[in-house]
Amino acid sequence: MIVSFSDVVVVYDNFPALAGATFEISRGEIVLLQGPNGAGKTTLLRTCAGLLPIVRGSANVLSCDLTSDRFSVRKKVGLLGHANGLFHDLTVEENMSFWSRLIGTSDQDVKTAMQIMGLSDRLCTTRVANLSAGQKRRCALATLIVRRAQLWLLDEPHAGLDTHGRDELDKTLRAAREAGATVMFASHEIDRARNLATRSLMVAGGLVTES
Amino acid sequence: MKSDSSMPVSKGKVVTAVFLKDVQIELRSRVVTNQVLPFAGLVMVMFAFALDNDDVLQRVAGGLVWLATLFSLLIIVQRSFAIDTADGALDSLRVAGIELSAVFFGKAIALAAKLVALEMVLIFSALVLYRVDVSAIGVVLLVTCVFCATSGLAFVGTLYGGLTAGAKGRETLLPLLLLPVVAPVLIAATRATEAAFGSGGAQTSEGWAWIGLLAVFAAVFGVGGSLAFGSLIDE
Amino acid sequence: MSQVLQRTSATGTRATKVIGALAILVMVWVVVSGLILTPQDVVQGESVRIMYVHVPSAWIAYLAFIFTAVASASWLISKKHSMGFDRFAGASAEVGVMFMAITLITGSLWGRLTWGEFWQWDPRLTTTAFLFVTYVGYLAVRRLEGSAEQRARRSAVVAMLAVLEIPLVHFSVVLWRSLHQGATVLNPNGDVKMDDLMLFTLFSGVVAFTLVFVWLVLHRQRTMLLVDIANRQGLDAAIAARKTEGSVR
Amino acid sequence: MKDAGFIFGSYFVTLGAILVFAFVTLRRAKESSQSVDEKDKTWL
Repeated sequence: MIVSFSDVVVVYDNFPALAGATFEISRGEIVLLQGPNGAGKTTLLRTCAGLLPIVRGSANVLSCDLTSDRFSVRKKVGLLGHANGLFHDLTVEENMSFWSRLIGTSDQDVKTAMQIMGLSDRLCTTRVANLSAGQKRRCALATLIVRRAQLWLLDEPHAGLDTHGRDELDKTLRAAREAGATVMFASHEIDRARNLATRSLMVAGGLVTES
Repeated sequence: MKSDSSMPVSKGKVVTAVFLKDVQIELRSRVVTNQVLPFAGLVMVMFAFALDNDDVLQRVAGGLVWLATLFSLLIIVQRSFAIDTADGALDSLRVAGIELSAVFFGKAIALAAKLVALEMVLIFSALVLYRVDVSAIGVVLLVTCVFCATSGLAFVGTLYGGLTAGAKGRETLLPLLLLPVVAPVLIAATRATEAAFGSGGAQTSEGWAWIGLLAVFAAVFGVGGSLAFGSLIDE
Repeated sequence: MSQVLQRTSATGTRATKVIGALAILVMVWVVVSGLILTPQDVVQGESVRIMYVHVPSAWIAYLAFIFTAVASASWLISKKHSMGFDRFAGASAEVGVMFMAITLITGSLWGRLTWGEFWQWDPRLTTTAFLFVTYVGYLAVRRLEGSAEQRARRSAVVAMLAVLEIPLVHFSVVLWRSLHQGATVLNPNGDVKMDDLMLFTLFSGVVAFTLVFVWLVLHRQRTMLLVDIANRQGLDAAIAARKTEGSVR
Repeated sequence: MKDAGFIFGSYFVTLGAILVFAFVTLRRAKESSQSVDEKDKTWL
């Protein structure tokens, strides 16, 4: 199992965002998280990334026990949250080279990732602050691609992208799966997401059920 | 595409990357040069208005330089962490499993660079506005003092800036935490600068004891900060 | 009857009641002896009476901060990260800040009488003032949002940083004052010639304040535990509510 | 007594601060103890 949660409770200031989530995901799956706003999808993804402490229950992600150690899992996962994690005063290129320097990827990988996400030469020298929401999203996805994570965690990756961008994203996720990665993503683009996913989970009221 | 994680990155590379990123953002956004620097300069001029006496100004010039530096420090530190929290970049750093002590040093060095630039202008304006003279040996003392004091301020500023980053009410919490801690720097740097300026008949040689204190301060908070920063940012 | 009493019992026990009663008793003795029975000082006159509350509160404040530091270190070092350490550190710091405030106020009143000034830039005074502000900051950090675990780690680290900071502040102030000629501060309690009753009253003051400290910390610590438990119980209810929210759909 | 204001003032401040602190602590304890089970109060 790549991810296995058992009765996991995660709280924000005494509000149980996850109220006993139990599910399992095996290697090579592309899992869609469906559910209304405030159901706990974002919390679920952030918990998988080792960002949130688990109050009760047990969780294991990529053979790291999250209850005892939330830190070692982080190098193995890639998370795209609601925020893009970009520096708005820097250009696209500078953002990319910052993250690639931190992670130690080659320039070639960076170039490929930017091509995949359709970040043209003109955009590369544009400040992130001057990009449209969709272009920022593409840039954030490009930084994620160079991570080469074993588990991809994407919070509404389709939001803000145009049709072409969404197609490229889906292609990228399928390619990552081919390469042995596992994907979890939340999306409200139900038709597209169903098409992409190999399985879908229903998240509601901090609980996870098969759907 | 292999799904294995990439090669481990050395700590030095992370420090450099974070440092360059912070400096690059400053060069691009010019917040320190266009906003903090004028603010600090204005403080110096306002002091001159308030004290309105050449002798007094000469006497307290060193203290005013460092007081203006401390006020600016608060603004620069807040700005330095605002760029990391604005779009969740700090979260991304955490998820990427980057060693946070390296981030600490990278940010601290960048902060030090900004502070040095600021202090140069402040000291220069003290020389002009408050009519202070410095001897050759005084310049050596002054440079050493700026170096040691700035390192200490940068370490402490980064440490407490990280603690308050993203917290509610950080604008007021940061001064409350930071100002008592930097009191030794204010005292020591002021005395050393006064010795260099020869304010109130102070001898240059009186300044070196204070340099020692500044160096100890920088060393203590450099080590303490690299140990504590991670657990303050990433609970 | 006893059941009703049992239900309303909060943080008090027989032990705290005994400690409380003793504290009141000794405190009354300190007030009576300090204000009436003890003689005037040869040099200071009546103003020496402030010593019987000032000196013990200073001692207890310093003691409280030492406890906070030790408890914080224990929390960080211990494998289990027992929350008891964290609560003790917090309770001790709260009481310590109160005693330090008392110290500063009574000290400046006493200073006004002996030095003619409310405040002197004496190293000990200055360090004490910085200590006070530092621990006010510590308490502010404790109130930051986050889980109990986060609060414990953050505040323990901040308490450790305070331990680093205080000697530096003290040393810099000592060095600063020693280079300044002129303002030499006479040590208020150094040149008091104390007879047996005065010594005994001062000693009683330390005992009384220690009892007060123990009583306050016990209650405060237990209150913190109660709040944690109440939060945990609230969490059970909240989880149940959250679950039904899911099944409605 | 000479300087009575200062001396009584310092005693008043001291005792007053302690009493206020004790009172607030007890009241908070009473408030938060209502929702907690007796068996969780390990000190009883």
